[in-house]
Amino acid sequence: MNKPSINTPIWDRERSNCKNRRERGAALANGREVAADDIIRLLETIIEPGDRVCIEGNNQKQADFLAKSLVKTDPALVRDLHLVQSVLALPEHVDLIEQGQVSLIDFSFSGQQAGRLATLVEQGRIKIGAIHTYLELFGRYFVDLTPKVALIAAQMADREGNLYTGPNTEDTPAIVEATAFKNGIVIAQVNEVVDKLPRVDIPADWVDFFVKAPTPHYIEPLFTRDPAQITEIQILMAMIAIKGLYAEYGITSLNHGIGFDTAAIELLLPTYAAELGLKGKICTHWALNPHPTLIPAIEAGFVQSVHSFGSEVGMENYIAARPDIFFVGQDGSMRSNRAFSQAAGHYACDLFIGSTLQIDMGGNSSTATKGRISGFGGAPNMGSDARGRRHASPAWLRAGREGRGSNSMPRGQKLVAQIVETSREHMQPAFVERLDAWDLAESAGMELPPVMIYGEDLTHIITEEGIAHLVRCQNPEEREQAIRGVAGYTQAGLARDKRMVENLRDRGIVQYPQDLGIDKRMATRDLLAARSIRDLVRASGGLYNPPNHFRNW
Amino acid sequence: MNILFDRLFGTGQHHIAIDGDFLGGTATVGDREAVIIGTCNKAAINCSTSLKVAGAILAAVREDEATFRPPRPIVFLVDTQGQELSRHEELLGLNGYFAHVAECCELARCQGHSLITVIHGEAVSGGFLAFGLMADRVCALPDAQVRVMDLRAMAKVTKIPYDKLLVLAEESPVFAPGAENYWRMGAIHELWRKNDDWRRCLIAALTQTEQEDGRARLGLERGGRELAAPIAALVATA
Amino acid sequence: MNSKTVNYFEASARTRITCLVDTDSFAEICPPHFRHTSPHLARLNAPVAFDDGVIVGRATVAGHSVLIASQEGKFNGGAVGEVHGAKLRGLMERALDERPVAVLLLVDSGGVRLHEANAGLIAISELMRAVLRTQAAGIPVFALIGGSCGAFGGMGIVSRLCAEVVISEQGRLGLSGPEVIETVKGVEEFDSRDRALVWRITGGKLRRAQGEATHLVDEDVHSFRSKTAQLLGAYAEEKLKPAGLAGLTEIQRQLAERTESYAEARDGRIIFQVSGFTDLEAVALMPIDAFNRQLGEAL
Amino acid sequence: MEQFVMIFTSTGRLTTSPTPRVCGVVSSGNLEVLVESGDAENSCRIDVSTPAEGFRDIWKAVLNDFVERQPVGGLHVTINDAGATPAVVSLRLDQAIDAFRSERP
Repeated sequence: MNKPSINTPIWDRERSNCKNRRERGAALANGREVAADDIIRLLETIIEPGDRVCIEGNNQKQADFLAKSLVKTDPALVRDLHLVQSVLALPEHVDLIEQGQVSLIDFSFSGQQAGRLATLVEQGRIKIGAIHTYLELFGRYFVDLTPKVALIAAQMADREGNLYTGPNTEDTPAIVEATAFKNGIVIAQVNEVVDKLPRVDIPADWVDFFVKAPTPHYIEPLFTRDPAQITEIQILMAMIAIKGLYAEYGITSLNHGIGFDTAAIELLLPTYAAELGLKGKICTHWALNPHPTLIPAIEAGFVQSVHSFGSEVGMENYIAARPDIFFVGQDGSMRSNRAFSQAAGHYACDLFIGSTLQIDMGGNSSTATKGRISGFGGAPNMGSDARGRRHASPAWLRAGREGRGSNSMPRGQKLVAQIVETSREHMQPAFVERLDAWDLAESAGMELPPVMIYGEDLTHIITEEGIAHLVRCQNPEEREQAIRGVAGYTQAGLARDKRMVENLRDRGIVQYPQDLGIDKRMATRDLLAARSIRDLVRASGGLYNPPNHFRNW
Repeated sequence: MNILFDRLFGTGQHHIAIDGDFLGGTATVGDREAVIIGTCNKAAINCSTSLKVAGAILAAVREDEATFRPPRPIVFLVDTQGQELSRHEELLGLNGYFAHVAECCELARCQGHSLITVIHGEAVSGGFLAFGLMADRVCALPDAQVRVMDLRAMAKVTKIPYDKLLVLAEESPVFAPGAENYWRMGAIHELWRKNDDWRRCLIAALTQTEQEDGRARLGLERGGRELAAPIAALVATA
Repeated sequence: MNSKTVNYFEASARTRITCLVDTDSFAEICPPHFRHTSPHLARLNAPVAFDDGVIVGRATVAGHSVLIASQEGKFNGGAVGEVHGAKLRGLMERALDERPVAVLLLVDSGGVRLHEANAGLIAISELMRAVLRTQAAGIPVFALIGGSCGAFGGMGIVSRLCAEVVISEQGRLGLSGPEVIETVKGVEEFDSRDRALVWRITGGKLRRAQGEATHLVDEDVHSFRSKTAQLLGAYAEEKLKPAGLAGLTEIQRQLAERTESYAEARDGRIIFQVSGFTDLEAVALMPIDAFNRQLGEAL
Repeated sequence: MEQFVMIFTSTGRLTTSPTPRVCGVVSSGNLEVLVESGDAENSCRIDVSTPAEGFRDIWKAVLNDFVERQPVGGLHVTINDAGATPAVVSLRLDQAIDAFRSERP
């Protein structure tokens, strides 16, 4: 054989680099375990300038100890980082930018930090690669945004470094899979180190180091909505949704967005929907976090299956006791997975329904406001037609017939609904001629106005005024008038063409409560299957253990 | 404190023991012995202070009842920053202790004791309610600071701009701190000046105590509280 | 309205009265169309209410005559201002003439209304004296506590002056709210977001176990009504007697004992423990009748 | 606070002439509505006090629909608003009329 020439390509440069890092880190570790006091040094030792880093920041679970530790590293050593993570939730994530250690970010959602982030962008102190949807970002983990270092959170590790993520698995599998198999380093913070795990969620082979954090990782009870705060208007909208949309299309598989509007629907299933004889006919299969407000519907036998993106604080015992409904391991705790549940929501659900801040006359909706860069997480995937879908269902086929006409190739369509009160407090309108997203795009120098759901994907709007079946409209003019027709007393609503809206009503495209046989006076809180968190606890037979700040007893 | 006691009661005319923030004893007011109960050092009133105050009132009532002498006047010397803010005190039920003090005041009043309050420092919200405001007659020394909340804190809570509050405070006595405001509203009967003879003032005040609660009427007369009296009367008699 | 299904915590001040009293027996004094609103709120450009957040009137409960006042916790936190306070005090004075079996105070208040703080503080002081005077005349005042604002600040003191304190488990009774303590003393002193802790410090069950509340009832208005009716029956039979020197001396002893026994206590768990509850985690979810039984209260 | 009065022509009349009624509570996002007999038989006077300034045209549209929907001739309606949405305003107005119509609150 020939001698290796200097031109012989080297195929394991990255692997060697990774091996080097691992060896450097091993000096600070005992096996895979690192002491909490050594974690800052470990990060300084392993991370190299310019690295792509993921600090596991989910919707709920946060690798908060590792994030705090990263903030304390020497900026001379740990710098020019490129953050690639779904949620910028913690102040520390933004501290890293302010300290100049991070120069580029790619993410999905920023929530609480949206204001600070917008300021930093305007000051030119950070570059945003893109604001993705969850699936989109996970996809790029496996294409061009693979993390070099992933800092993740799990509930427990055993001595070997196997991890138990517990009910809140969320993003962990997607992050680790991309990092561990592409020459990256995975560092996990855990709440406990035990001899034997309840189950292995992430095998030790995929984990380089783990550290027992001084305090358990933070989990935000993001999906808990106190029924006490649900208003009569939200109940009316829920009645319209159930009768005008769920019953009309026979929707069995669905996803609900976060919020009181959808919580109201969940709480009306065992009462209003049951009275309409809809049990077993609607809302049987869900891609949904374990919403506490779904408990009464589950107990009433409405629900057959729920797969979850993440868990919800306090629902652990309830879920464990309902393995026929939730995805539960042999150990008794739930297994969630954001990537799979997002895929399920996109491809396997007939309906997405969620709330928004603004809808324009083209049906584009957005929660973006000037001065806040927040992103939309999973809503754009949930709230868009799955063009790759090839399995049929009655609801999907019906929407397809209505939306695409009967002459074309038979094809279905995803039902995408926005449910929103026409105005917020102090007369702030939800229906606008121009989304604030345009201003935000301008001020932050974004290429696209941040739109959560595009008008072309939106099939229905539900307000307290009624329901607009946009999917049934023949042309853009009709769509616009249908939207104005349910926009109530907003300027956009007052500008409607009354005759045209009446015509749409005659054709069942716009339906007001009376057109649906709904008596508005019935919309009282008496219809709620639970009127307080306490009621939810009762409905769960004492299995639901709400977070302390939701209690009032 | 002795300087204050001397000015209020005359040199050598008082036997008042100071126990931390609490003070108690007797003093001569005019030709009579009076029971002196009070707080100092801007006391944050807690359960144990309340018990000391209530205990001293009950002791005075008991003593006078046992000795068949005419009920002595009780002088409250008030200096409090308000109730003590603490989880422990709340757990014990500080409001219940305050209510107990108020009941003891009412008992003393019913037994014929005159109750006089002299504010010698601060008189703030709950601490003031506990016993200072339970007296028949309330007098304030020149430096007395009387309030529920200062305007900056109020601006924060009510979300009304501080500057606006400052302007409105000129027009109305109902929310801004100040003994003068409480005088106009009838809750402070007398404002004593620096050069007044406080001993004489106290003696005179003692002759003017009344059992009926006349504060709303006084607030109406002084123009600081124009609705309390007529509305209460309307509800009472309509 | 069916008082069995109306939740006391959730109900408005008006609904509480409607469900508590005998049908059609309520006659409001100073009704909304009299428009006795707060000029002080108006001056500060804040919304006003026709009844200034408190409804007063006369009614019967199970046939017993009562005067009744109901604070609206959703209007400015049920806080007491000049007009609001004057209505409450006027009602106490009216009781001296009218001599109902009792005066019912449906308390739902954070205390003094900051927009008219001085007027509110004085009004509460006047109310304290008026309650004591009414009770001295043999007419008991009942505090009913189960609204979202609980009974705090001056209204916490007023409540404890009342001959009976009827509370639900959602009810709270105290002086300084947890948020105030947290703001001034820090989250380590009192984490106001830890609602379970808040209720273990000031909540209905704790106050009942401690004796600060005389009765613990379920959260529906009907339970408040039946307990009130029962108490009215008792007071109609046997008049309220003032505590007097002996009574107050005994209370002084009890309170001193509490201060001593719980000198270090910062969590209501210890009080539940002393009251004989063994499973301290279960106390919060324990049904009311079981809880009352544990305290040895005959139903 | 913005205050204004609107007077609408309305010939519809309630058959009973009962006592004044109040509906709703002045809490954030809510309002109270007082309904009582007014001075003029064929008109309805509506007094509004609201913290949301500059939305008079929206109020007018909401109240106009209310007057068209309900027999409010001869009534005087007074509103203390605390930032309610048009939907809540309409709902409370209807509830107040219902309460005014019935014998009991």
